[in-house]
Amino acid sequence: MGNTAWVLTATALVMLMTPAGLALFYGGMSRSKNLLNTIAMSVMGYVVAAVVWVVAGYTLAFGTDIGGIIGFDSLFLSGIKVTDLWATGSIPVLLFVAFQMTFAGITVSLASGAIIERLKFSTWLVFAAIWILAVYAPVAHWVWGGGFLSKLGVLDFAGGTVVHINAGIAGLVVALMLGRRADYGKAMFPSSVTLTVLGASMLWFGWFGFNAGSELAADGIAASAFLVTNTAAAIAALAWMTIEYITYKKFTLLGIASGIVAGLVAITPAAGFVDTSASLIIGAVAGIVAFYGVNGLKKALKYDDSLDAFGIHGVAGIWGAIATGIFANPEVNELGTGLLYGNADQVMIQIEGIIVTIVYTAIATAIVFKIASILTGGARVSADAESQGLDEVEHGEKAFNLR
Amino acid sequence: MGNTAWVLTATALVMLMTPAGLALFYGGMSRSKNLLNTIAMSVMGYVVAAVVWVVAGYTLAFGTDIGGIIGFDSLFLSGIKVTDLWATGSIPVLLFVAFQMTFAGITVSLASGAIIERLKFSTWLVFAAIWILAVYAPVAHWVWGGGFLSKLGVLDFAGGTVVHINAGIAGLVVALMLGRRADYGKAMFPSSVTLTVLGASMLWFGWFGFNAGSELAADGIAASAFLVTNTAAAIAALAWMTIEYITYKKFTLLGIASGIVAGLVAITPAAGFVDTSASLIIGAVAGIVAFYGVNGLKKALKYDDSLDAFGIHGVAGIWGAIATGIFANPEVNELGTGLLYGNADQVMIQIEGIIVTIVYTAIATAIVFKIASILTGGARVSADAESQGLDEVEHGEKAFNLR
Amino acid sequence: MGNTAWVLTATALVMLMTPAGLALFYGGMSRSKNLLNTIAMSVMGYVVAAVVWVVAGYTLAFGTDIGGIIGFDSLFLSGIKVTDLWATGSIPVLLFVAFQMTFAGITVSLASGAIIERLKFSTWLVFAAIWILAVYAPVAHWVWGGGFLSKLGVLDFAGGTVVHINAGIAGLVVALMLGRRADYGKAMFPSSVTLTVLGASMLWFGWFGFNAGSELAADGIAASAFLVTNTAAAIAALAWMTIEYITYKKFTLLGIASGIVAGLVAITPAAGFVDTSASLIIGAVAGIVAFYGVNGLKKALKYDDSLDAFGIHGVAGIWGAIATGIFANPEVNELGTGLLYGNADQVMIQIEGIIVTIVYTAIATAIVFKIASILTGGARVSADAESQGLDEVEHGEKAFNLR
Amino acid sequence: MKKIESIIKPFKLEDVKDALAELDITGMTVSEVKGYGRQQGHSELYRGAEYVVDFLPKIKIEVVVVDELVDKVIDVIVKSARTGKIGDGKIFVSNVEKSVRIRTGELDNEAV
Amino acid sequence: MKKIESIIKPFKLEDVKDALAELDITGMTVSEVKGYGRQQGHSELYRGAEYVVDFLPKIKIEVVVVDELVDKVIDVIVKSARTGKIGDGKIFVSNVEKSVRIRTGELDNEAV
Amino acid sequence: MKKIESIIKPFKLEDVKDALAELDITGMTVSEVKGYGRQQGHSELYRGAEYVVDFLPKIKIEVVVVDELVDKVIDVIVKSARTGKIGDGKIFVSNVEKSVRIRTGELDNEAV
Ligand SMILES: Nc1ncnc2c1ncn2[C@@H]1O[C@H](COP(=O)(O)OP(=O)(O)O)[C@@H](O)[C@H]1O
Ligand SMILES: Nc1ncnc2c1ncn2[C@@H]1O[C@H](COP(=O)(O)OP(=O)(O)O)[C@@H](O)[C@H]1O
Ligand SMILES: Nc1ncnc2c1ncn2[C@@H]1O[C@H](COP(=O)(O)OP(=O)(O)O)[C@@H](O)[C@H]1O
Repeated sequence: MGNTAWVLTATALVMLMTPAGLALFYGGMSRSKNLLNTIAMSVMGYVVAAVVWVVAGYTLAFGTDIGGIIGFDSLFLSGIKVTDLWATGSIPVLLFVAFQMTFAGITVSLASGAIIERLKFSTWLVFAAIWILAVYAPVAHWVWGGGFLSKLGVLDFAGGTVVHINAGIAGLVVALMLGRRADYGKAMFPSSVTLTVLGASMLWFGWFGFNAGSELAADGIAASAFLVTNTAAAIAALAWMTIEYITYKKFTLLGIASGIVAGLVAITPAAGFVDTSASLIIGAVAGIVAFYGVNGLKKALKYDDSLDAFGIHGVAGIWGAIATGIFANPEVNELGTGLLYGNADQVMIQIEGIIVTIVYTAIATAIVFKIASILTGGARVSADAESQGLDEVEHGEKAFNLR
Repeated sequence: MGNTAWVLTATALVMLMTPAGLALFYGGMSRSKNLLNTIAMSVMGYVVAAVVWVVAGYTLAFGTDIGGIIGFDSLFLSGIKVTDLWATGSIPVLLFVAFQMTFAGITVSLASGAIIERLKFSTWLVFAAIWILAVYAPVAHWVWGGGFLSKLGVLDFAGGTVVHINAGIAGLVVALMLGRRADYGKAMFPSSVTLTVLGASMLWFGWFGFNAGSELAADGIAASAFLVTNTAAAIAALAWMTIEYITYKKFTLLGIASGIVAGLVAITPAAGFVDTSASLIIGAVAGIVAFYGVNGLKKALKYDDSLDAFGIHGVAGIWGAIATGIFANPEVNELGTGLLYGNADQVMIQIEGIIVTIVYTAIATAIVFKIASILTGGARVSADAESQGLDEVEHGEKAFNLR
Repeated sequence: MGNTAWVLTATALVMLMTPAGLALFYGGMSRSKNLLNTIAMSVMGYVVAAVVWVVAGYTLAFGTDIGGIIGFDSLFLSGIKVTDLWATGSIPVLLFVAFQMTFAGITVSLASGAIIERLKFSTWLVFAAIWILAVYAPVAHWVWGGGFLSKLGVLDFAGGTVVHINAGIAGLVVALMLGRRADYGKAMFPSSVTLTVLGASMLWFGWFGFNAGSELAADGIAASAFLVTNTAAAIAALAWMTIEYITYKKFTLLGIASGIVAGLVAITPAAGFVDTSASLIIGAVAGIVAFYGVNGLKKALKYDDSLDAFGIHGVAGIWGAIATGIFANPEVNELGTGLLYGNADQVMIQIEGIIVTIVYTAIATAIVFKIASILTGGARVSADAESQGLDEVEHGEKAFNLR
Repeated sequence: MKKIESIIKPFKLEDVKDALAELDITGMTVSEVKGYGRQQGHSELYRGAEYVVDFLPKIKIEVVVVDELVDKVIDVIVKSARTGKIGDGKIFVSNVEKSVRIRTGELDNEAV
Repeated sequence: MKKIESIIKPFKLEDVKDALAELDITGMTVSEVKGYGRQQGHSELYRGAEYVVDFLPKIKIEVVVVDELVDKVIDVIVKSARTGKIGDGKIFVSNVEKSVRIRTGELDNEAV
Repeated sequence: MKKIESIIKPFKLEDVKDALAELDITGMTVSEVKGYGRQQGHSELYRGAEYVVDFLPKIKIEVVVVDELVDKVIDVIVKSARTGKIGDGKIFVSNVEKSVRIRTGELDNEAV
């Protein structure tokens, strides 16, 4: 009952992350003429996932394993009783369904950050629906649903691979297929850094549900996951802020918010496995590598990952997955032993997991996006629409009408 | 203890719905010159309810039953000990008091949506205080406090009748008594769809406390209520968005936000009684009927239910109450059996509950509003004040002062 | 497990208070050219505290007591196991660490309200780090960590002395040292009362975690603390609004929001000790004294406590600490008996606690601020920077770029 | 050509625009301004201090017309913008020496 | 001196500014305005009603120059602001009798 | 009548308004504009790129006065708006042919 109480709460917290936290974090970074469209991608990513998940997504990810590749029991959750319990944590299975739904929802919405300000909204809706089934559900199955990566021993406490690498790669692939925005390279000021910071704070809040909730129990490991989540986010913000200050002599709020998120991403796979000291290192490195992911990599390669879905989630997610292999401390959680505690293999296993995910996600996302694009008569809005802004063209609305 | 943990959380979640979620949802839809006034109605609706509830509201609703009509034990909660437990869920009675307070608070605030931009603030304060005691408390008593509707067998898991129909009808009645805004029919653009969407997301978040918290326990039924709440909200958003797209060729965020709320309203009475598949139907229908409630009914009858308190909460609330009679599945919760499971009477009982509530609320609200109006020297602001905006006239403030 | 579930939740709630609730509450009151800077002080106050706390703050506050003055076990939380339990509530020690961290974070951030729009950001960062160790940790130790004030019998359920008086005095001292803003006395309109009200609502929401979480258990006392928190906030809002209406004939939202916060502050030390009726008195008085703290005291003495950190937190905090000594009801909680229940000494003990805190905080804060000021080459920005606004000068960003 | 610049109350914009449209005026440019005049500003409260805000929101309409239309346009604006209460605003007329339509390069009377 | 007032499409501002800078124009003043003209406004939806918004966002650039520069400046603005689509905007020229640089008190041609 | 248009630094608005009020100027119209001039813009950061923002916030004050007052008004504005630092702004004077007070229909000198 205590476990159920906590996971009910955690599910609500994770839910808030997408249509509120991420929507504001991303929305505030878009230009004001695309603010609502950017928010709409997060909101509807969650909405589409919520429906698709109960229809088929859950059973593909967590149904009875078929050859390590996919799961299946039945559509529409039929057969699950109110009294059924999930083995871990003995929480109601229906609660596990809801908890996992919120992860699917945020993952697809995270990817939207790479492709804002130029994608047709209808394409997004179709893409999101298919992607949950064809990309998210299998990867979740491999790592968490008893699939082959879990058998291999990949450690992913709360979704470094399943959520962040997955979303980062998907975003990057779609950004490359969709091409750059017409104004790429020009000054495109964020509509509201205020909203972005508020979004980041709400993400941080929700992330306690994400990471400490993934224990599915209200116990010491959940408490430890909670604390390291907080610590990693904080030190990553400090790290990003410091390195940016050294580079540009300003303490940008966008940098602080981005650092927070980078730290949260990196600690995600490690949350239930590492101790506080490790979290300080994981977070600090996350702030730095993501800073270069955004400031170096993207500039060098000139793709238009508009809000750095890959630069932050992909890059810090990869670092976090590897770091889990290094720092996993069996005194924290006997299920994970990393390099530092004598298990050198774990790092290689983690890397395998990363590579498998990258390869599969990249290919499958490309196919899904192509299909979505064909089904909706082309994925990109017209040049005129892009210049007018998608709020007006796609939604017929304005973000703010202040006197 | 697990139950108490969950209901503590749920109470906090429901509290957030009113001064944050609803305040932004409604505030964002008002014109910028009335943004603060609209927010103030939600905030002070909650504040007034919080005080009135502990003084007398709670005991009227949940005190010892007097003839099925009203309850009473004592004022100021005197006599309730810290160690007293409420039978359902064995949670502290004081926690039950707090949980129920948040329901009273949101109900009166919901009604404010029908009457914004023209009501005197002093009238609102007086109206809210009396309405909680004279309308909300009795209806809550009838359905949840052991009154005659509960004896009749009306099913209302989390407040379809007590909260949404009640608020929708109250709003409609006051809107009719108060008359239309001077600019009725002209273009009145929402100050910020951004804030409205944020508000809707926070409402969704809080609604998990509302619906899953109403089980008063951290168990399988709470988990089921949580999941169907999520599903109904999502599919209602899709339904509203789709039908609006077909009609106007735009995916409005206001439509998406409204659909979310309509789905949440409709699933409220059914939450602990129905399964996932039923929630998909309940939500989808809710999105459609509320769309017509807002786009058809209101236009046809030409009342000025400014933010559609009746169009959404009234209409979707009635649908939800009936749907509970249709879809209540005894495998989910043995306390409710609907038409589809062989209990044809339940629908009629639900309709009786709806009619009783509508009739009582309409009459009693009219009287309460008349009294409030007299006590404050007339309910409507002057034409000049209406044109200047209530933020300046009533509050002496501006919502935003951005460079 | 139920206790752990609740304290996990409570910790998340308190966390939200600082980088979201307080950041918006304060940010909305600053001028738009300093909106981001004001937010950044809250966000980074929390961030710095999160790191400093696990490194050394926790052990200074809650490590093994050394002569009633300070605690110490070890740096970096080393030695705390995942399975270790904290005696009260039997929650994991690591969870207690996290819960207490959120208190440190909000305390230092609260102080920032006194000194916005003129402080160098680097000074703030350094100040925050040292202040947590040199001021917050000792005071927390004295009252909650087994130090001499707790031995004396000072009652402080959730932080009236440790958090609010402490922050209020620190803010006042730094405001005096830093001097007034150049525009002091001129009209300086808040950038967004909307954001301030949203922030106040989020603070209220989080405060349930603050006050009811401080019980460290999901029991009747937590429920009671929850309810009185709600009641005190509501009646304080009504009190402030009413007295302001009488004075100025306007119902300001800023007044309502300030009243809410004043009520929450005053009930904080009393939350687990008093009954509902007492909470109505404590809240109502809080609204009134804080109104005069802001409207009378500050005007009379002409210091520039910009957002009234002292006027609200200091003044209402002192009232709350005394009120705890008056109203503590042994039927609510056997650990506290106040004047009204025959223990006249308690009021004197409370006053001793207040005086000790004021004296120590004032002196130590002055020293810490002087050090921070020297380390960063002066604490105050240039007159030009102050006139241009700190968002541009310190952060190179704008809060809003709306078309 | 003359430029007719009118400062009016914000809520009168629609009326003035409609009235001008009836005159077949097909172009105008509008901006949000703040006016200081005989009409007294309102006061705003901030944390227990009351500040008079001298400047009131107004709308400026600029319309350039051929000389013959000037009197008619003034007349129409005065009628449609008047409430009779203080603060209704002013109209100022000045000379325009040259007009160009950017799209076509058309000049002067062709371009207004 | 003449004041050249141009109403242009917002996304053309950078181009026009750069083009003027090449002419060694070192000062200009820009404001956000709303234009009503032949170019039709878009419609916005609100709760199931569709409202046509007649006014479109435009940018007004004001630049005061010595008489000799007028034609050149007009030419440059027309070239850099033109898209060829309706709504490109207009240029109006009027006479300025006096200019003062506040900082130095310099007058007229020295001050533009 | 003449229109005196001044571009000034935003934080000088109150001073200029007060100075004009002392001259018994009872009307003026103010707008927020962006200025491009010798004063260099600041730079803003966005995700690791630094963009120079050429346009600085300025305030435009328009006041129409009878001819006799022009020099006095200019004088007062220059004095009250000057900081001596670059970017203080400019004043431009132009002719106004006609004024109308909308409320009363009063004309010209009666109407300013
Ligand atoms: N001399 C002036 N120069 C520029 N604008 C003026 C002048 N006089 C008035 N205005 C504008 O006209 C508006 C209305 O003027 P006001 O004196 O308030 O009312 P009324 O015109 O009805 O007497 C002012 O708010 C201001 O914007
Ligand atoms: N007579 C006029 N007076 C003032 N502004 C005008 C006038 N005519 C046009 N404008 C401005 O020029 C803009 C463009 O004009 P429009 O008729 O839409 O396109 P075009 O100039 O390409 O024919 C309008 O939006 C308006 O701001
Ligand atoms: N020729 C001009 N036409 C229109 N506005 C101008 C002109 N020159 C300057 N301005 C305005 O005056 C402001 C101040 O000019 P600037 O050159 O920066 O400083 P200063 O006037 O002190 O030399 C500019 O930002 C611009 O708004």
